[in-house]
Amino acid sequence: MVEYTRLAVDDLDQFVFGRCPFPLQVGDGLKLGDGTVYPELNFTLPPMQVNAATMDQVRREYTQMVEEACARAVDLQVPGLVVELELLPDLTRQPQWGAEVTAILRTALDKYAASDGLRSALRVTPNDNRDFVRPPLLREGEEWEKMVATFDLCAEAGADLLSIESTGGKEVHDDALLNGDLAGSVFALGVLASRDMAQLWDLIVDVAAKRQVVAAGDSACGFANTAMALADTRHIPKVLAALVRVLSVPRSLVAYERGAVGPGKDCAYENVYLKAITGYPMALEGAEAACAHLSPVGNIAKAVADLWSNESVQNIKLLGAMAPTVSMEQLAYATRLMNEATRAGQATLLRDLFVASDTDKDPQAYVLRPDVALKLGAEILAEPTPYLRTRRAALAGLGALRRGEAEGAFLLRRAESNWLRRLSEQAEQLPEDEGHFIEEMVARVDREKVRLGQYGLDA
Amino acid sequence: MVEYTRLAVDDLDQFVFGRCPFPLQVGDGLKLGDGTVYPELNFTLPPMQVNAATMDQVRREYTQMVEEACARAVDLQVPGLVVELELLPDLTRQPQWGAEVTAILRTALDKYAASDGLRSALRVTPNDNRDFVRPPLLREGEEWEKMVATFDLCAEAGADLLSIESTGGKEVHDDALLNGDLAGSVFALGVLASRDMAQLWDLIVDVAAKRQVVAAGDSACGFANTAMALADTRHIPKVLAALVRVLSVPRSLVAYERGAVGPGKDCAYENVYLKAITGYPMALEGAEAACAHLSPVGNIAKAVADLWSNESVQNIKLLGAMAPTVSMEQLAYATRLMNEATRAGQATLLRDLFVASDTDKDPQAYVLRPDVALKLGAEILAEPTPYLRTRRAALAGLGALRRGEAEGAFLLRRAESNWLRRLSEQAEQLPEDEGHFIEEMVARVDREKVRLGQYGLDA
Amino acid sequence: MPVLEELRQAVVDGQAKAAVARATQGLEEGIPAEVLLRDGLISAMQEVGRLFEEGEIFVPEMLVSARAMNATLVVLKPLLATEGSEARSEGKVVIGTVQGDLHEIGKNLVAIMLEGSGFEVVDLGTDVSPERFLEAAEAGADVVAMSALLTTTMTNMKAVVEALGRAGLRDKVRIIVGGAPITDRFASEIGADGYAPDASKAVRKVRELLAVKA
Amino acid sequence: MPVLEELRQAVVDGQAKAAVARATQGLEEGIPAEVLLRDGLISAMQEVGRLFEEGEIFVPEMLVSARAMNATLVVLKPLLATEGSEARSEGKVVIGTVQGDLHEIGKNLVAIMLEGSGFEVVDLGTDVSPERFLEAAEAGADVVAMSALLTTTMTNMKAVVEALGRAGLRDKVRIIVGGAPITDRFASEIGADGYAPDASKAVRKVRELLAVKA
Ligand SMILES: [Zn+2]
Ligand SMILES: [Zn+2]
Ligand SMILES: [Zn+2]
Repeated sequence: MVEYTRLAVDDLDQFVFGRCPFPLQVGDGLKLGDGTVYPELNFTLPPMQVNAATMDQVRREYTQMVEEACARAVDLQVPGLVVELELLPDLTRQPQWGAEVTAILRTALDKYAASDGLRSALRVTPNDNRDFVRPPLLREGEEWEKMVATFDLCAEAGADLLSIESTGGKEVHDDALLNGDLAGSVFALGVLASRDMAQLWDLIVDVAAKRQVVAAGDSACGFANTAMALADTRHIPKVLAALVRVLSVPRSLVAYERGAVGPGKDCAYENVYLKAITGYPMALEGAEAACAHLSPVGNIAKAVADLWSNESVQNIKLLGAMAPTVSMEQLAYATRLMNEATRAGQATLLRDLFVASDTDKDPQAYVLRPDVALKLGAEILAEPTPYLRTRRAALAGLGALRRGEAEGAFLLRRAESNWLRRLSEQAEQLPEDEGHFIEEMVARVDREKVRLGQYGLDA
Repeated sequence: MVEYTRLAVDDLDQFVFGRCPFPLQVGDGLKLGDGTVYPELNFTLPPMQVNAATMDQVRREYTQMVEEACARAVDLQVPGLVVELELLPDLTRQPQWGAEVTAILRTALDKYAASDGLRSALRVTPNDNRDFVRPPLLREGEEWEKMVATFDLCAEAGADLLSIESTGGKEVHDDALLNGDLAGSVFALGVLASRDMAQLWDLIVDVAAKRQVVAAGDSACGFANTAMALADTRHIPKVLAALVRVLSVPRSLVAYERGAVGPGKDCAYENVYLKAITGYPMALEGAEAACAHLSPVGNIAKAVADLWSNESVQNIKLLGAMAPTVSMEQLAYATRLMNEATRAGQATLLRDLFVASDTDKDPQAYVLRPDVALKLGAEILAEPTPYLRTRRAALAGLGALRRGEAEGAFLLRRAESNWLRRLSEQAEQLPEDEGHFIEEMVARVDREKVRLGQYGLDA
Repeated sequence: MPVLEELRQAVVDGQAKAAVARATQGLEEGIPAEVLLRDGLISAMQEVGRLFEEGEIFVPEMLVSARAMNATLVVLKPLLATEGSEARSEGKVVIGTVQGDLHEIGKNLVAIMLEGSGFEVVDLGTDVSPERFLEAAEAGADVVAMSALLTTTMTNMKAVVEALGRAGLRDKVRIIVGGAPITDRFASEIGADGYAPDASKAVRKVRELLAVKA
Repeated sequence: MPVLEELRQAVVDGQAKAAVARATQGLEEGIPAEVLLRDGLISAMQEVGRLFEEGEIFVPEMLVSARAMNATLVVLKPLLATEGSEARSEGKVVIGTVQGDLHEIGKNLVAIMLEGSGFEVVDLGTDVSPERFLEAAEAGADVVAMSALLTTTMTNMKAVVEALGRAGLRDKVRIIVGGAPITDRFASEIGADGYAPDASKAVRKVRELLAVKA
């Protein structure tokens, strides 16, 4: 296990898009984090069923998406490209189908490399199907076995990078979010999810080693992006969503502790922290991912991105082109600007404009501020275990939010301010002793929703 | 008639997004060109018919589009917003329908102004239906009368700005483009289109004065954007498309000579020149308009924009939201960055990054370089008439392109280089005497495609 | 402050113990259970809904209020005439994510908001087959609500609409759909009665559909 | 250089006068008109197509070559056997933008590319009613090609497909559609045979459809 005890980046001047302490060579000669930000393009099927009868159409859709997007990437002279295939549940459940689609993308990328010198890498992200069983079965059963097979077959079929948006602990976190229950959230992320990820990522790292591909990283999407979406519709407070983002850092770090080396998954906004901690290149997403989800962090997420992603878009026609090709073009321009700034020696200035343009409008942007991330990241690493780090993330994160509000770094509505206070009170109750905390939480979780034994807690 | 004989902006340091010599107060207190770049959002119907039977659905679609987009604009705290309604042919042909949709948007904008303080303005752009008759009838007949009525009724129904993408001369220009015929292009733009616009804009300016709204500006869309689209698919040379952009400047200037005061239409990339010439605020579009059309100028078009537009998007669902709302968010972030740069005193630096990121990749970006536009704009203004200005645009534009190529400012494929030479040879043949030129061209245009009498050339 | 107003405030504040105490006190003072229900609990939940709409509170506060109401109902229920008890429900809604879809938090929110607004909710959970939707509808429902977050599962909504049709239930239940890829237009295409883009609007839509039906 | 090769090169270079002169010379030298057609003109236009595909030339050059070919054909035609003359056409395509749509340049390009590739093209222009498409198809056509640039006119394509069906022509003609809002999927939905995203692909698609038909 890799132990992270201090930040790999602690100088704000070195904390910028396109550059990281440990650049990573992936795929077809792309060097990530070595001075250039590359687009990461993701796409998905239009409304249709996925089954044996429609697989021909599925193949045609993916072929069209990758071909047209690559052609546009060449037209726009992108310096390189990562394509991500987020496998749908049905394409994970039938590992050979997932592998087939992987092979389709592989073939297209190889073709454009040969014909136009387009440098690229292919990330494949199987769907975490384990919660098709309720309560989720994490390490046994058909869904688990199929998912494991999918990693292996897709790596064999041409994936360069393996990722997942793992959901262990989400079965507890969802309720915690809706109840504004900080302890529940800390338990889900700092105990359950972290324990699940340790085992899951050992496996992914093994597959990657066996197939000689890259174990890239995970995303707390089901936790922190769920919170962001709920905050966006005013179902939960923005300060809670901002806090959950910080809480997700120790959880997502587990992938790197077990051997992942980046690039972290696009939708993991906690990657801002993980880049500082690990020094690996990270994918992020924002304004150009509005096709997939609206967000309050469209510009600031660019601040330290090494890959810049559209998150996902269906293969439907917009007036200009099919939607994936439209995304390709938008990512090309967004990354062009960043790379031009680097070339001009103005990367940190552009970074600061990205940051300043969002940060005063939402606490969720505030916690992504590079300086805030460096400070909180260091505090988190001062603790030894995922639980204690998550607890520290809560205490330090709330402290930062309170200071930010006090300094007028952002404005909060009264209802939000109230929640900042209430969450702070809840955080004070988090015990320092992990054993005590687990005992407390085990006593009050809903056993109909979670199998604690799967996390090694029941036995 | 307003005579433009010298540039309103001739200092490169003053030629930047969000700022112009003659800021314009429009709509609900928006001051354009006074330091802030605002989003201009445009949207259109999803696949459906427009007729009496579907008008209810049409109303629902527009209501949904404007309501959801405004709500997102408020969430993202945009400093203001221009909404553009480009009327479809059917909504221009039935002026009362166009007016009805105008009223729907007006009502929504007023509502958000009252409830959330959202400052806004409404641009209405009737469709130029005159070429439903072939050859086009420019100043008579039902299409003409309906179009005139549409301007008036929409101004009455709540439009703040009136625009059009007029097509006079396009019936000759299309063939000129496909034949790489420079003289034909110059005739279409410098003679036919310029003559048509003079009359058409006298009328629009009158309507605007009567209804106390703003006569905003025209676009050479049917000429120069057609060329850009043809170049993008390699049907015509990029150098030709770049040149046609410059050729379109004297034509689109005519609107301002007849009394338009901006903001110029989004899709008129010639607005870079028109801003320098007139000093009025201008709309532009690029990366965030990829939904409507791909382009090689996604970043550079931001350099001097006062409004930043998505051009158009259908009301279809993307995963994040309906497509117009997705555009709203993307425009909000793009303009946030520009406005943050202005606040930080770094506007020209950001402008230069936008410029440098595109300009070496395509001659069409090169002719949008602010310094190139200032230089060519001044040369164009040194001539007295639209024809002579268009001829000068050809000579000076080709000179600039040749110099650019020689200096390595951009790279051209061999086939492109050949065309740059051939176009230069053609340009040398353009006579200084407008009478001679018209005589020559009248003798060779296809009378089945154009009614020269409509341009006062036959009588 | 009269006990009724205190009861109401206790529910708004999510003070379950206080609410039960005030309801008990009200009964002792001779206030009919029906009045405590109507002017105490229901009125409180309407206020909670208003506060949520205005951004003064969030879902966590709504849930606490709902729990206070439910705790109080335990005390009142035995004393309510059957009729009054039924009047408590605005209608019965069967809800779930469609087959193949695990994205449940939006669905959960809709369920919470519906319950808070006085509807009886039967939550079938995630990955629900057409058969299970049908079974639940046959057991009695005014509305069937479905959600899908994937372009590849949204098409499964149609199978549910068709199953309800084949079972002759289509006139008896209203069908409402939602989720990231869903639109009004898609709802009409598959023969659903309505679409809602978020949880609050879902409640409004269900109200509207049941008013039309009634 | 033999005269045949000179003829071919003259057409590739778009030198109409030279092409006519070389063809005349070839006839004088006793080369059969059919050979001049096949190895001179058709071969030249194939080379032009290749150069275009490879980005060596653009549409203006194609048009000049097409004009050189047409000028030469005037000389050759009287000497060609009827059969040979007909073999010159790869098929007959009726083309137009649909009712309500004025956006013609894409349509014009397709027409140009089809003609350059040896198809006979009947261009109905813009804003073409279903009746006019039908009339033209009844007069004899292998392919009907339609374009639409607006979301509000694309739906008019279906009326044309249906009109052809009602007239019993649906088996006799292939239908191809294109334009900014059009997709493969839309083409199948309205019952067209194919879709092409741009002019070059349109030619390929027409070829493909006629091969299938044959
Ligand atoms: Zn995600
Ligand atoms: Zn993702
Ligand atoms: Zn336009």
